[in-house]
Amino acid sequence: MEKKIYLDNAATTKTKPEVVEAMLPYFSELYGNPSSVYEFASQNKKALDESRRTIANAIGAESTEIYFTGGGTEADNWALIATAEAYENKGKHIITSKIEHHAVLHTCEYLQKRGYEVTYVDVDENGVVKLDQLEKAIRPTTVLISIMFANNEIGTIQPIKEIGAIAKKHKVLFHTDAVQAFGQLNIDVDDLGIDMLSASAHKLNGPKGIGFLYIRQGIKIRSLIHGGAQERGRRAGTENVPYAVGFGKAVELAMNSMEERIKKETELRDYLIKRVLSEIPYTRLNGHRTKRLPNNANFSFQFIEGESLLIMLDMNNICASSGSACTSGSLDPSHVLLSIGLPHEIAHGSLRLTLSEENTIEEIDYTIDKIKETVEKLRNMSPLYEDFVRRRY
Amino acid sequence: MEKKIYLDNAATTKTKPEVVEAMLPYFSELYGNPSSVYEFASQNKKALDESRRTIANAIGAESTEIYFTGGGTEADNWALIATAEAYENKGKHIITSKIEHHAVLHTCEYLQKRGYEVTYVDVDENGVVKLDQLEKAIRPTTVLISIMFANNEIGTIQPIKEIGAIAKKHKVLFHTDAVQAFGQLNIDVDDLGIDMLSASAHKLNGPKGIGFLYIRQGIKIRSLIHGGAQERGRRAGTENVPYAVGFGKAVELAMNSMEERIKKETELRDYLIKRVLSEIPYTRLNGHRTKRLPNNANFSFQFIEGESLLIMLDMNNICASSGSACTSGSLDPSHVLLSIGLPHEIAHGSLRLTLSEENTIEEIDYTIDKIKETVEKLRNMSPLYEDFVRRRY
Amino acid sequence: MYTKKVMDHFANPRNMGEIEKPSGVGTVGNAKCGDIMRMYLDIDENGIIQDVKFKTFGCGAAVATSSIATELVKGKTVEEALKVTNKSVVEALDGLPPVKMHCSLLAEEAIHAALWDYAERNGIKIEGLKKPKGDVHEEEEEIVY
Amino acid sequence: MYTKKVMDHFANPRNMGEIEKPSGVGTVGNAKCGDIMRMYLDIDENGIIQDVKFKTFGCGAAVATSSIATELVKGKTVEEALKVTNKSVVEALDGLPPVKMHCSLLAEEAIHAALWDYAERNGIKIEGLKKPKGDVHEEEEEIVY
Ligand SMILES: Cc1ncc(COP(=O)(O)O)c(C=O)c1O
Ligand SMILES: Cc1ncc(COP(=O)(O)O)c(C=O)c1O
Repeated sequence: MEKKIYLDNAATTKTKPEVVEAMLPYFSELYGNPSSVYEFASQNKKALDESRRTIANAIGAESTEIYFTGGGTEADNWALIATAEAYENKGKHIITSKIEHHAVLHTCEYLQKRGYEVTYVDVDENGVVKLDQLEKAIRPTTVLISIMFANNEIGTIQPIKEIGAIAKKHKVLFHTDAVQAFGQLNIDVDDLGIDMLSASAHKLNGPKGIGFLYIRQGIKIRSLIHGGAQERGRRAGTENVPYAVGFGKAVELAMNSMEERIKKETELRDYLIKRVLSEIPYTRLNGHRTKRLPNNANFSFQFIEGESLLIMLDMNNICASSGSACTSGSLDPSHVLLSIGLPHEIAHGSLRLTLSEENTIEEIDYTIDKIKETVEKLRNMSPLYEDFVRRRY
Repeated sequence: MEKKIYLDNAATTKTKPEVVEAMLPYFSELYGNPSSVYEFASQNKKALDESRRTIANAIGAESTEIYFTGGGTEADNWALIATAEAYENKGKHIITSKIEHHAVLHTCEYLQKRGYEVTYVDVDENGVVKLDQLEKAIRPTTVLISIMFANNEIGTIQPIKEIGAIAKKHKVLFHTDAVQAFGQLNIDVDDLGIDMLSASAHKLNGPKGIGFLYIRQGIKIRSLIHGGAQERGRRAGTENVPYAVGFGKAVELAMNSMEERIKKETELRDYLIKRVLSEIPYTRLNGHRTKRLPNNANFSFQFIEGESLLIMLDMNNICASSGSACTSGSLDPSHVLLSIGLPHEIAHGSLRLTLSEENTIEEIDYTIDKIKETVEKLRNMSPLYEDFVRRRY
Repeated sequence: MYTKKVMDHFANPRNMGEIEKPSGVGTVGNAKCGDIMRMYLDIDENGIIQDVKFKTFGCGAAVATSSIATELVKGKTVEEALKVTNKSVVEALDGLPPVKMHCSLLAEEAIHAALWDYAERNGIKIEGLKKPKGDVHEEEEEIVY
Repeated sequence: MYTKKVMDHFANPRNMGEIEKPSGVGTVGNAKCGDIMRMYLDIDENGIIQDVKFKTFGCGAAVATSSIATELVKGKTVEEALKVTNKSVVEALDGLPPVKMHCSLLAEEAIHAALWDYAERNGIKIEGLKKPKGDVHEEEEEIVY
């Protein structure tokens, strides 16, 4: 195909033209600082708050509970570090899972260096957090449970409501990294018992570099970024008005199209999974078969290595990923794939395809054909496959 | 005047149309995640690095020493917190000044709560840091001196080169918050002995919500925001490619026009200062008469209160400020004005006008007329003025 | 940030000025907080407030609350004037931003202070009225230009 | 990320395959690191490498370094082949990204391992050649689909 086929929507998405349109007036026309007293700038404060309301509505929160950040990573860092610091008197123990995004895992490691204790709960072979282990891990000194809503690599959706109930029962705060889930799944923070939630605009056709942290009314966490009194005194720094407006627009669009999108993407995804598993031998699907993000498919092709596969797909104008974008280039195989029990050489041969509503069945068919070709080519080149074939005969 | 007169360029600036133009392709066309392996995304990595090079050149640094952040505030927080944490073994003492931006001061307070010690050095009546006091404050446990390049309220430029020399002499790291100076003044980090420098795009006609921290090669500070391996592993989070490109463009434009701009703004500023001081009695100029930002004028009008003045100017379509935008709405008078020795009621009556190259002499004349009218009106309304007049006769 | 009413009273303050020979004057607030209000009352022999003027050093809300307060007490008896609370001031202005609520309190206090002065001058006691807090001038600072 | 040369050797690998009856075979690397290279050598009685083939499990750089390494040793004597270092491999590819440098080392090791195998089979000693590190198969893991 001449045209690029973009199948890496979990890494980032296209900023929708409508979103760009909504942002544009706030660059060169309505450029005032929302904290200024004059009328010219107060329009921006209004725009900011309207966007905040749209976002709050999308998760069943109050708009005073939504705090804009510089992205999903900052929101995760904030939730973990500020909670740890604010509730030190209760204890210094945090519970999370082994398959969190690095934004959570590396923040936990940072906190461990500062004397906090962290328990990393296991997941089963489908990537679902082990609830019994989670509940048993709770101590009198536990201040926070942080479990992601849905995994960015294998797409598995966690039993958030159950985790919320466990947290409530033991009077522990519950944070969820919903960067992959927000805009893709229905979320109601009250229904699910979520106390804090991170999200990022660029995963739902908004711009890169803005996110938010939902903080339930009454939670007394401090700031991560200190300075001016922006965001009700909790997140300092001149507000990114254009992106906040764009984020609001993206959320509005995402909420309006969600039902239809879930239906379309799930169908495409299931078609893709079915063809790949039935047509390419020695292949497995990673993540839960049904409890997975509507747009996520993640495969392991035995005997081949992921980067080679990606480059060959790229030569055919197919954009895909072998895991999370931010660790590609590193030599370690995905901690997520290792956590669900894959051995190293299988973990190295994984491919993540994440759809958008714009993908067509033709694109998927073409992609599957190219994957088949490439996997065969790479297996012919693979000493592991050679050994496997020899052993078989 | 029908047209708005914008005289609050220290609060924020208009994002230049050329900057918006430069950013636009990176929203809906070249939207890939720079960390992805495919060709489509690697273009974005190139764009990011080109912008980094432009910025590095502007301060005489290497592009590997520039790290993008979510704004000036984050850069300040990073420099202070990460340095404190990284050099704990040497000591836990930091030196700063009493007139820093809240991004520095509140971060220092945060560090104090965590057991670090901070010395806040005094400034003289012009807002210049007292160098002898600064040098005397250095202890064997001092790890960092953080002094702003130029003050955001009163515009005073600090003796950065002298401070750099003192820091070097005592083997202490030197960070400067150059958010107000970058793009307005010539800066060479080697010449000035700067080890770390914060800047923010929206102060120089770039977008709000992106900044950078310059970190001299060899300084071993950790991350403030933990997660993915972006920004050479030091600042996690999907890169804000459009804004990084826009920041680069803004810097390019600012550097090209700097000389001319300084000349034009200085002339306008001096004209403004001269007319206001000679035509409005009981008025003082805050900040150093000559060692000040080319675009900054800051006055105190005795017997009147700043917000009233601002609102009346706003009614005349003049956008101005009484101090830093992020604390307006608070009841405390500016810590900067108190630090240069102003009594409270004078500190409350201050007005900051910060020019851009787009301001005209007509706008300035109109503004001065309106200030005169308004000050007179408010003085007639002021019980303090009434008492003053009574006492005089 | 401000309601239309506030902006109107700020831009066109009612009863701004002094009364040459007032029945009572009260000044409240201090420069440290950034707000000083002074109320002049002209009260006739029947205890009716015939005229009222104010002067205010302060923000937009301070000016507007002073202005509306003068309207609320003008023509009233001393007893009626005492019932003008910060709440009635806020209501009459269609609300104030949370950070500005103290201005309405100051307006209430200014009326009370002027009434106290009136009572003292005339050696009478007004039921329910307390002595106002210290005057601003005690805290004033000096500055050389 | 990769040079044109690397991309060319990745897309069109030279000498990919097996040799039926090789004079020596060497396999290096392991699945944990994500790279495994196997080199087949066909060496004639004069010690000249008549043919060479490779198989590689690994990233683009791993494939390209294997491919170029086969070109560099083909037609050479055993002694000349020993002089093909990781440096010459990197140079021949016009460079490699820093994180991929280990691939060129692996290519050097793969040649050495195949030469060691050749020496062992023929009971000869090649000057300057060390025993290669443990084979991949020791570390292989099992998985059930
Ligand atoms: C001196 C100074 N430092 C830091 C900042 C914070 O920058 P930002 O608003 O981009 O976070 C500002 C302006 O807001 C400033 O003037
Ligand atoms: C699950 C998850 N958490 C956090 C992040 C970080 O978000 P951002 O890149 O906006 O900082 C991502 C994606 O990058 C993610 O997938």
